[in-house]
Amino acid sequence: MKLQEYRSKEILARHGVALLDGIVASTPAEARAAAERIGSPVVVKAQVLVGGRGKAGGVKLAATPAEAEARAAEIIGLVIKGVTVRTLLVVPAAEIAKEYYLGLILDRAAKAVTVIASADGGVEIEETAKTNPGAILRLPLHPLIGLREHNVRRVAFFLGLDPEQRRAFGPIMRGLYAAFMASDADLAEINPLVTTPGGELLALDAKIVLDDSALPRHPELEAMRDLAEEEPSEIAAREAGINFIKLDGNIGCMVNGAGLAMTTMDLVKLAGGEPANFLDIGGGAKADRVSTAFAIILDDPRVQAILVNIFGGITRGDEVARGIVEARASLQRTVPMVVRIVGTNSVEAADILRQANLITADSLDDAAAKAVAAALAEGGAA
Amino acid sequence: MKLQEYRSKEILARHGVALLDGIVASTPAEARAAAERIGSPVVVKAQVLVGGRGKAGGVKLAATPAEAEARAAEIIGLVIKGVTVRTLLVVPAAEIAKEYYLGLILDRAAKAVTVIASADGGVEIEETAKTNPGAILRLPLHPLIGLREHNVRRVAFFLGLDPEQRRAFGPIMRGLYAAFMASDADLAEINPLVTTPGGELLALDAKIVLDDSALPRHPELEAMRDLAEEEPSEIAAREAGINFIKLDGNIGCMVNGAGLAMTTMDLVKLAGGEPANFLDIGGGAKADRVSTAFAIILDDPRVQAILVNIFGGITRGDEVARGIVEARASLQRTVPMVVRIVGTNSVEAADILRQANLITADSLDDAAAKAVAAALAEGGAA
Amino acid sequence: MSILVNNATRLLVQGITGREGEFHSRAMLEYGTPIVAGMTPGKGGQSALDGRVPVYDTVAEAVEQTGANASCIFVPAPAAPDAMLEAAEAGIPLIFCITEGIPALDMLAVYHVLRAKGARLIGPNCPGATSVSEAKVGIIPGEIHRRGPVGLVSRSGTLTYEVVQAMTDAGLGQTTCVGIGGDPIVGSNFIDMLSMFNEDPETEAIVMIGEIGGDEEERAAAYCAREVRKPMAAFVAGRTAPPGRRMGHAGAIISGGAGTAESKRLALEAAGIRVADSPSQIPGLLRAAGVR
Amino acid sequence: MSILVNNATRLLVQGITGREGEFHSRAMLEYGTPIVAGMTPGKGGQSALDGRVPVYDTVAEAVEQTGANASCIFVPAPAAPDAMLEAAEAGIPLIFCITEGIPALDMLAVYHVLRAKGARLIGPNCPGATSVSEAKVGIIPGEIHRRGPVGLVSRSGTLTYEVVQAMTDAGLGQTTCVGIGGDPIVGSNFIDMLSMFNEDPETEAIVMIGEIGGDEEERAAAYCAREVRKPMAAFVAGRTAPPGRRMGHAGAIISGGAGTAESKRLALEAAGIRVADSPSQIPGLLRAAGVR
Repeated sequence: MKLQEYRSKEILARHGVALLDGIVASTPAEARAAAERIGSPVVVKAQVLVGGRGKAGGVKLAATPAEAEARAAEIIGLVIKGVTVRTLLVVPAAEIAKEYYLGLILDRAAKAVTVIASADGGVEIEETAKTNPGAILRLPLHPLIGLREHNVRRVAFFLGLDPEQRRAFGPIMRGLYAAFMASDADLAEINPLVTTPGGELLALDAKIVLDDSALPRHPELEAMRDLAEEEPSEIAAREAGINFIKLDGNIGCMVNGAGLAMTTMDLVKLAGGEPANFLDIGGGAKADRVSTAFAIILDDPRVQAILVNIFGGITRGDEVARGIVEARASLQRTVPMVVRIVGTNSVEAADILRQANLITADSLDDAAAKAVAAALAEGGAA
Repeated sequence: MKLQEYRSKEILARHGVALLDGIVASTPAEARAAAERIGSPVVVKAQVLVGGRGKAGGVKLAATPAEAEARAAEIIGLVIKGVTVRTLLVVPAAEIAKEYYLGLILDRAAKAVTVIASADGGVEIEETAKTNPGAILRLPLHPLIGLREHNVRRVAFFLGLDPEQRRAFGPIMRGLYAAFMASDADLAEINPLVTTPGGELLALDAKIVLDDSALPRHPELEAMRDLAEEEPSEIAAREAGINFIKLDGNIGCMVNGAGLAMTTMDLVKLAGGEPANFLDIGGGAKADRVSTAFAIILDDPRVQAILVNIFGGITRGDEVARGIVEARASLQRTVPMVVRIVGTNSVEAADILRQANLITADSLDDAAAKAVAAALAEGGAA
Repeated sequence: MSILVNNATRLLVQGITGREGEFHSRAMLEYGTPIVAGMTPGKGGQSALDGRVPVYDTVAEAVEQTGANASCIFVPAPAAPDAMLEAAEAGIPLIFCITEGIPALDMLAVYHVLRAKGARLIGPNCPGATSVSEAKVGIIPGEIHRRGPVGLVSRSGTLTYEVVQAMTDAGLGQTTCVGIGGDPIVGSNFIDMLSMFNEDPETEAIVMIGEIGGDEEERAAAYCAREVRKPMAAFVAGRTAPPGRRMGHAGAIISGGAGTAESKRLALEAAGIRVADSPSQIPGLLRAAGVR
Repeated sequence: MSILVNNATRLLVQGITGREGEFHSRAMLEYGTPIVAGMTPGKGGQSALDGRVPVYDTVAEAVEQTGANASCIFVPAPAAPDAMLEAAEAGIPLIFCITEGIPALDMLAVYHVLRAKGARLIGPNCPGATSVSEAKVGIIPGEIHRRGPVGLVSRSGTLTYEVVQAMTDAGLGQTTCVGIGGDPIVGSNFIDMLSMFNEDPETEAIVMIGEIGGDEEERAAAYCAREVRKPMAAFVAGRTAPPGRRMGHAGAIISGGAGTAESKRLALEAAGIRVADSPSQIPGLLRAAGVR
């Protein structure tokens, strides 16, 4: 789960990272009031989870409170990569002498929390990795004893900080690490970390991405989720414990298991169709969860057919079949459904499906082809 | 450094270990007042760092405040293994259903913090180790990830606790571990840990021994040192940064290096003498430290000769020689001194010593023999 | 022969008295897996599965009493890291963790502690392994298998079953089928399993099922090009997955243009491995590579 | 031949610009030890010892620039654990830590991390090692040595010098003399060093200097009885030490009746090792055992 800049900064500040206190605003008037409280000049920043805010006009300098109000009016409502700006962060404008990048990632190859640092800050680190890989330090930390002073020094020297800045860097590096560990992050980055002409070291922008698997033990972080920026259907799915991602096609997919769900999408595409979603109903899926899954899939008006692919293992096929039949009975809208159930209790499942007159399929290839055909027919019919 | 029972309990309580709050008293009247506040019956316990308090009459039950006062009067001033009782701990008397032993040690062989547990509590664990070794669980904890829930469960099941007691045991085991780690202990033990007839789990007595090397980073623990129970000369030595232990002989020893200091004592004994002390002046010893060392040695009136044995390495021999001569000049009492200096700058050292008319020696055996002879002569002269 | 588990396996099930633990333990027993012990703290002294399996309070006791040499973990995510540590601490050399949803930072510590102990971990968030007709550990349905010459390793659960079923239907049996799990941090990777299959005399061909995210498939491809001389076939799930989204498995995410199905397919093909467009093509690719 | 250090050693000194670090580095250089780098954070780019040794900010940089393959640490106790970790992290395979007064819990972590990295640690609270006429690392005075056939291992500092001097005076030279340190947790124990001496062709006899506390001497005695066929002599300090008191070295304490000099002497003698009453007897014992 990605956190907005202002949330990420809130967490970093709590762990002692030096940054400029900002004020959140959701109207031009609030932005003006914020600029007045801060004392001009300020920067008005769109709070969206997509990248490229700056280029899209979502980050603007304002010399006066009136200007802050005007800039806020321009930014609120702006659509950046499909996301409408609703929230702003107003921060004091900092004079920048030099920009750095400082991040921590959960490095699956190194099996470690790894520091990524670069003296080329302000640009995306992936960009620096392409144009100037030598400018990046990747420093895996010891997985059991964590960040140590020699690691901190190594990064500070790599960044070429002077003695004064090195002293200021310690609390920032340690704070970033503490924030990462305490919030079970996948990524925590400060970009840019800047030095001011006065030599001060400040985190100007921050981003934290949390490990979804750890969210259950961090209700205070779960509460920071920005629902306004998510698909309503994805929110509903998450609440039902369903892994669901909305896509652009016309064939809804309901599958048990993430790998098989991806494969089902791939085969729909191979059969000439377009998947409307990724959906993994998870292990031990019960009738009510299946019912919710259908409702979520059909909430998308583009969906013209549904492919259900269940390979029993943890999941019992008869329960799924019963759920499908029940769920279908209660749906407001129906589309053709191709159902394939294999494995545990699949014989009972097939009986149930047949009795309910659903399209069945033996193989996954067959199911995909039948779903594509059904969607075409439904599309023609519609 | 050993902590008194009441200090140890203070630390354990801070880490969530369940125990009965006690009150420290240093007069019979205070003990009476404590018993009144607690509500009788109470146990009055001598606070001394030596073992065997109970057998020596240092722990007594009192049914009423008046009795507490009487028992306190008996215990205060009692001499237990050479230590005079000055402080008491008055605690509520607990009804005991069963006694357990629970300890943590820094286990040098396993290179781990190790849990020691036994369902035979109340006696010294060394005793149980001899009489019933099967009754002891030794469980080394992982040195990098520490105490884990499965360790806690393992100990609880080993002790045969019932489900209710197992729940209560978690905070005690975790608290003991947290206290051990937070205070850099060498040993932290609860003996006995008891269950009451009501099924409650309580730490009835506690002992913490701290790692001396870690004391510099724990000023709050250093402040718990019980100076009243230490040799004044050992206190003075510690303040001067000198490793000093008082013994019963008549030949004072001043040596650089712990191993050589022990060897020097051994050779004094081998030569027919008795060492009066262990003294390691440490590396890089300066004149003023040498001077202090002499004063400490000579504070013991039994000392009749001093053997100085310095093998240069970190320590510069000429500095030591100069320190010896200076120190000797300022001493209130002098005894014959046999001085052997070898190694770094030993030639200059020898010059200085000869000029000051000290007894010199080539070998350590020779030095020990001369010191024993000098002490005999001094003893005859005195 | 086979890899990981066989007739000599003496299995302990941690969490045997839970709903999933009991359900799948029953299936394992029915398959013929020698389950020698169960473990649920506080249920020591009882027995599970109609009295067929003794239950212990601690893994240490279970190992001492039964000589268990492998463990299968069904405990919930919050307790699973501790369960893995307990198994390793008690000296169990082979640990399967079926549990999904374990935080990555927890797994980081567990991974390194188990590795230092010399314990092999399969999973977490994995379906387990079946050495066909010998032993099945985990949740893979037993009836989809048929004994034969192909070793299979996969990051998925049900996708694995899909491929196994396709092979069995085509008359191509398996030595061992193992799912290594879909999390970012898993105990064993493709290369670990590939090298075991490579050294197993009975395994004549190997199937590898990958998916988007990370670069394990690319590394495995490089390893295969260097070390493996047995016929291979592969499949990679997620060609239609959008970048930046986590596709169910915590590990299945395309980030910064890396970890795509296309990159993995290319790496595998460059290593001379045939890559199927659909699981159903796997048997054909194996036959074409000369597997009988 | 010799053990641990020799002409091929490329030494880094951590804390080279401190008082002790500089003093002893000078002595090491004068002895002929190849010191290739110094390290003091914030002094990178400067040089030490009259311009003879370049100084770096980090161990990683020092290793990269100079190929240092051993390190000697002179930094104060609060920073010493970090210094050892930094050296190991940078890939240095042999680390000497002279610093005394390091808290035992710090050392516990360092010990296990270094071990897992495969780095050999000597110390802390040790005098270092001298491979006579080749290299000396640490604080042992160089002039007490003479090249010859005896390897020496000790838990002490100055007591080691005492024994070495006695041997040199008696015309018995040394291959390598090493002090493993007097703390409860040290990186290498007697057995580690004894096995190296046992395999070193030039070392014909071994002297072992123990002291009260722990049971390393007893373990070493058992090892010697089993593995070592070279003549040996030993000394154990602390026969007159009272129980329960820490005799200077954090490790030198007799607790619960264990760790006495007598117990160690008996164990060594039971292993067929002659134990001296005084350091001065060591050369005679070696001669009696046939060492020339």
